[in-house]
Amino acid sequence: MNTNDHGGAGGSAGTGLDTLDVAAGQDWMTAVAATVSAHKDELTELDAAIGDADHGANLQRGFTAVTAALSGGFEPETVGQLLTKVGMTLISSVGGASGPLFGSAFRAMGKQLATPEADADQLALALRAGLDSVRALGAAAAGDKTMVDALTPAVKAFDDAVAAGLGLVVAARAAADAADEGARATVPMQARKGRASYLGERSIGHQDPGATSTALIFAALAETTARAR
Amino acid sequence: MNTNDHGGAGGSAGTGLDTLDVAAGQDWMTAVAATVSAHKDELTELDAAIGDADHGANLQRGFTAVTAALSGGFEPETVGQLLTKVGMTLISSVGGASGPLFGSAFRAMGKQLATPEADADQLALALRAGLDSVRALGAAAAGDKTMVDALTPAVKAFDDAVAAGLGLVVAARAAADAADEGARATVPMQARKGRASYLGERSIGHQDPGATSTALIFAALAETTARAR
Amino acid sequence: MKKFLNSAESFVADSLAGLAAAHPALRVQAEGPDGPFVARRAATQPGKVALVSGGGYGHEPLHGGFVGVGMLDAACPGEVFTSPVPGQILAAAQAVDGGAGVVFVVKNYTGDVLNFQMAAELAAEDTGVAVETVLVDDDVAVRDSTWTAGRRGTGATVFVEKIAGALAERGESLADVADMGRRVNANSRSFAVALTACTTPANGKPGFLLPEDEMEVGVGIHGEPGRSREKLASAREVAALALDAILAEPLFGAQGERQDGVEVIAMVSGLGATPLSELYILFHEASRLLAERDISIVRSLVGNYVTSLDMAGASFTLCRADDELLELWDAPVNTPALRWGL
Amino acid sequence: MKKFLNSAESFVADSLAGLAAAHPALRVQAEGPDGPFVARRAATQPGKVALVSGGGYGHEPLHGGFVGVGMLDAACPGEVFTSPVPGQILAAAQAVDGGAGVVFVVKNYTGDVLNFQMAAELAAEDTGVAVETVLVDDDVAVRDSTWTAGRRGTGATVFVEKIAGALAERGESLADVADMGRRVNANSRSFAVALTACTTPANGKPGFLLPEDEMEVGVGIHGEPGRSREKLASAREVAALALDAILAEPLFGAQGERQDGVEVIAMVSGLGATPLSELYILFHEASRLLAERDISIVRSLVGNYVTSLDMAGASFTLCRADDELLELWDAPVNTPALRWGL
Ligand SMILES: Nc1ncnc2c1ncn2[C@@H]1O[C@H](COP(=O)(O)OP(=O)(O)O)[C@@H](O)[C@H]1O
Ligand SMILES: Nc1ncnc2c1ncn2[C@@H]1O[C@H](COP(=O)(O)OP(=O)(O)O)[C@@H](O)[C@H]1O
Ligand SMILES: [Mg+2]
Ligand SMILES: [Mg+2]
Ligand SMILES: [Mg+2]
Ligand SMILES: [Mg+2]
Repeated sequence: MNTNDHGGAGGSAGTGLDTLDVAAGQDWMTAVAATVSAHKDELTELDAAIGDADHGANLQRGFTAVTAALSGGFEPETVGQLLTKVGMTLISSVGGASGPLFGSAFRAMGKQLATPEADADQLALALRAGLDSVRALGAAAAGDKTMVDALTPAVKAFDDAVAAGLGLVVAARAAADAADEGARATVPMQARKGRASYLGERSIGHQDPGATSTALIFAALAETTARAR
Repeated sequence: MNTNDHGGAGGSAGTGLDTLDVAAGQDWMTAVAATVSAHKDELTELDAAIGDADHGANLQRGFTAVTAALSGGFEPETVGQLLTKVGMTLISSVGGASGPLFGSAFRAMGKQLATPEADADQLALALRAGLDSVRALGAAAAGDKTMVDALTPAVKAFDDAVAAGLGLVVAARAAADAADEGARATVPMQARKGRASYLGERSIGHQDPGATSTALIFAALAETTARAR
Repeated sequence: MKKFLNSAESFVADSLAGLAAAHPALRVQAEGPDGPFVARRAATQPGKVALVSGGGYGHEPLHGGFVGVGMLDAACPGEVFTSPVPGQILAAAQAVDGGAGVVFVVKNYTGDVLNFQMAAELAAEDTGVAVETVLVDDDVAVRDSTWTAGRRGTGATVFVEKIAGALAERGESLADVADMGRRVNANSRSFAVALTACTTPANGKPGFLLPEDEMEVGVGIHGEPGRSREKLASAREVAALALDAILAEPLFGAQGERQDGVEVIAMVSGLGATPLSELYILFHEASRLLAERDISIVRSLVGNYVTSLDMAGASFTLCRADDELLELWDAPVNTPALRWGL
Repeated sequence: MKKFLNSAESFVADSLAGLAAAHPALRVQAEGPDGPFVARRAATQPGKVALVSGGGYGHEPLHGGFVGVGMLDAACPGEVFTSPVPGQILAAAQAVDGGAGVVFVVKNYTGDVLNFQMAAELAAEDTGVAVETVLVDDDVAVRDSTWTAGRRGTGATVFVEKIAGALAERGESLADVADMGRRVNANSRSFAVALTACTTPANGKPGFLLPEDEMEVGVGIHGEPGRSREKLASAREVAALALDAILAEPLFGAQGERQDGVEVIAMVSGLGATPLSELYILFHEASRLLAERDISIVRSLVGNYVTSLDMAGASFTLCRADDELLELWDAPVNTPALRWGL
């Protein structure tokens, strides 16, 4: 599955966002909810092959809950409050492995962003914190065939782009591409974490569902930031 | 299914048996065991369509037991003893509806044949007694789509041939043909007795397994009597 | 055929050996002139009426799983879907008779009826064992008439065995225990729906083929097709279909009217391959529908009680209850498949 | 998809409603910020340690069917094959805490582990409820290593819940009840074989396709394929395969040697669509194989206890027993799926 089907959006630095404010953060979540719904069956099928066929339903349930939580009169003042709410909502609605993992990633990001408007540097730090929290919680290393294999290169690509002064739009695009590549790179891996690890060698040859949904989340970020407001 | 595939044996009055003695009775049972085994799957499939898919296995188990019972040092002095033994063995090994019904048919025949050698007239009476006992036990009338629909015309054809002085071979052949025709005539009937009755109208269009096996038993009798000793 | 077995021939014997290994309180008389049958290991209390049931194999836990204190004294399994033979039934009856006689609980199938009838005749002729027979015929999917084999016996068998078994345990007479069994049967009705056919070990393939979007309505427990084939429906519709058929019986009061005061014991039994999660969904729908008519479910069973090999499907059984039946229902029972109070 | 359901979305809620309707001694807290969870209707005796378990739905009767006197105090069902969420677990723990603390019985799956861990953290931070966690990881089909997610928790869960539950009922301390749970887990090993895949309501089609003549060996209870795919084998061979894997564990004594004096509680559980008749055949074979090694089965369960929706298959679980464990095993229990002495 090519998770980069984000429909246009070149990402040339000139047209998109320089920062992620609360409204853009909400747009990002709306985009995630949409792409997760659109890819629900594909995520489920990936999970059916090496897991328990619920990843699509899990994330759809989670981001539907997120959409509801963000729309119901909730008016966060900072991006951090927004993302913390996203994390809490995922934790309280998804279940499974991905609920706590994605949930704590968003919570960890939220903690870093006590600002109404996050610039690329702040986002880079936040993404790094998100990755760290997934690794701390799930204890997966790179190459274990989990979401970490999409998250790690995505965060690095974002970092590198920001360090090179390329700005949010390019960084987000680079992260999305790296996440997608990372997800596809899980195909030949033998799983060492999560349910797929039970299959031993039989996990080889399948793309990890959590890495795939991670790439969707980054694709949605790239799409959101690239869009002119 | 054409149950008349008795393999040759013209049945011209000259070549076969005039009477059924104990040895011929044993031959008959051997022939029944063989034809039931050969048609086991067909009987099962007929029973699968409107019953419970066990008629083939039931009769194979029963006539295997009969073969064993007749071979193990059992030396009946009369045809009656032989057929009574057959009936008892069927009752004690078949189960289901067909076990008691076929079993009591043979027992009732046995009661009539206290002779080492039964002629066609005696056999006619015995067959009639067999039919009566099936009807008494199972309470099925002609047209109810049961073994009675093969047994009734078979007994009548046997009777008629004997009354016309045509002898055992011709009578047995006539009975076999009538049984087969009776079995095939069950196809358009709606069952009123046995498991097939549960299907109501859906029992129409299928041949009754018990009528079919009844025809096999008569075919084996025709074959046995037609054979020159 | 996808089954755990060693051979079709040894299916019943191997399975009974497993029952024996798992339940030390039962003894399994092996196949042979006197078997097979399953009986309580402890001898029947002198003076206690014994209950003997049986039927073709493939309906587990019925009947072997209902042998034990408070329920059956013995069960006679036949081959798969084939009734037991008279000798086997007689042997079981003789083995468990405690001098007060034996009640045969017989599901109304020609084979079972004839074989138990012959066993009863043998008992009367050759032994001193007094026998009374209770026929179970609760399946309303079968259109009954005096000209046919009558309704099938299915789920009500569990109720008959439990309640008559409890009465026997109290030391009541042969006639009273049998009458109680008949009363429970008269108070009970069933209806079943199948999503797949079952496969007998001997046949090795499903008895019929059912498309992905169809179900068989009004099936029995021997793999035969039902009264009709219908489009697959929701759990709610399936429950409605079954309960409508059952509640059409005058036993449960005038149709369409609210039935204040009618109490039932309700069972939703899987047919073998339907998981408990789905049975609970059906039970939920059934309980809603009954509540709408003010019929109260006062006791219930949800699980695999009367099955049809590996058929996916479920049966619904209602038994109209009263205080006496409920007291007997609640009496202690200790069998592999039904146990409480002990 | 051939299932009795109203919709994939309402599968769990409808099924829990059925559980509630069928078992008046249980109360089902509906879905919402504090649910769903299943608890005993009666409040926890003050001073009694409470046991809370849970996990994805689809394993019925596990866990809701094991709530009741002598076993669990509450069970938290997640969506099908999806672990429950921390808030739900915390709500259950708070509801059943009797002041003596709560033992979480958690099957070792990343999702369950993380969600129960978060609930335990919340309990420590926000409430006065003391929590101890018992991880169940008995499935020897998973090659364990420090680098992986470890073995799965399957059949041993029933043993842990029963035996630790009995100890809790005696008023023992939180630490002791948790330790007992850990000891039972350490003493238990499982192995399962599937003949078909299962179908989740949300997915609507089988997780994998298995040819008529093949089986999946070493499967878990979430529809994932097993360690290997093999030619369909006889019941005897299947039992041998499973027991060889289990008995290779040093826990059951040196391999290949006769194990005089080793006593086990043995369970053969269906995975959902396998009929009891076949489970007994497997149990028969297992008991023969154990007898050959002089390992005695001193207690047993044969039936559907830990299932995987509508998967055809069976799991084998052995728990090495001693007098203390057996005494606790025999202690009274009254739950929908396990009941004796009450
Ligand atoms: N220990 C872990 N660390 C990081 N990610 C993990 C870990 N375990 C599982 N995952 C991720 O979670 C995904 C599965 O999520 P999901 O299907 O929603 O949960 P579950 O496995 O409980 O059914 C996997 O594809 C993998 O990417
Ligand atoms: N009441 C009856 N009278 C006569 N024959 C009957 C009656 N009921 C059933 N049968 C015969 O028995 C046959 C079925 O035998 P079998 O399959 O061996 O037993 P079961 O129906 O118990 O499985 C039917 O095809 C029918 O011919
Ligand atoms: Mg999953
Ligand atoms: Mg039949
Ligand atoms: Mg039969
Ligand atoms: Mg899951």
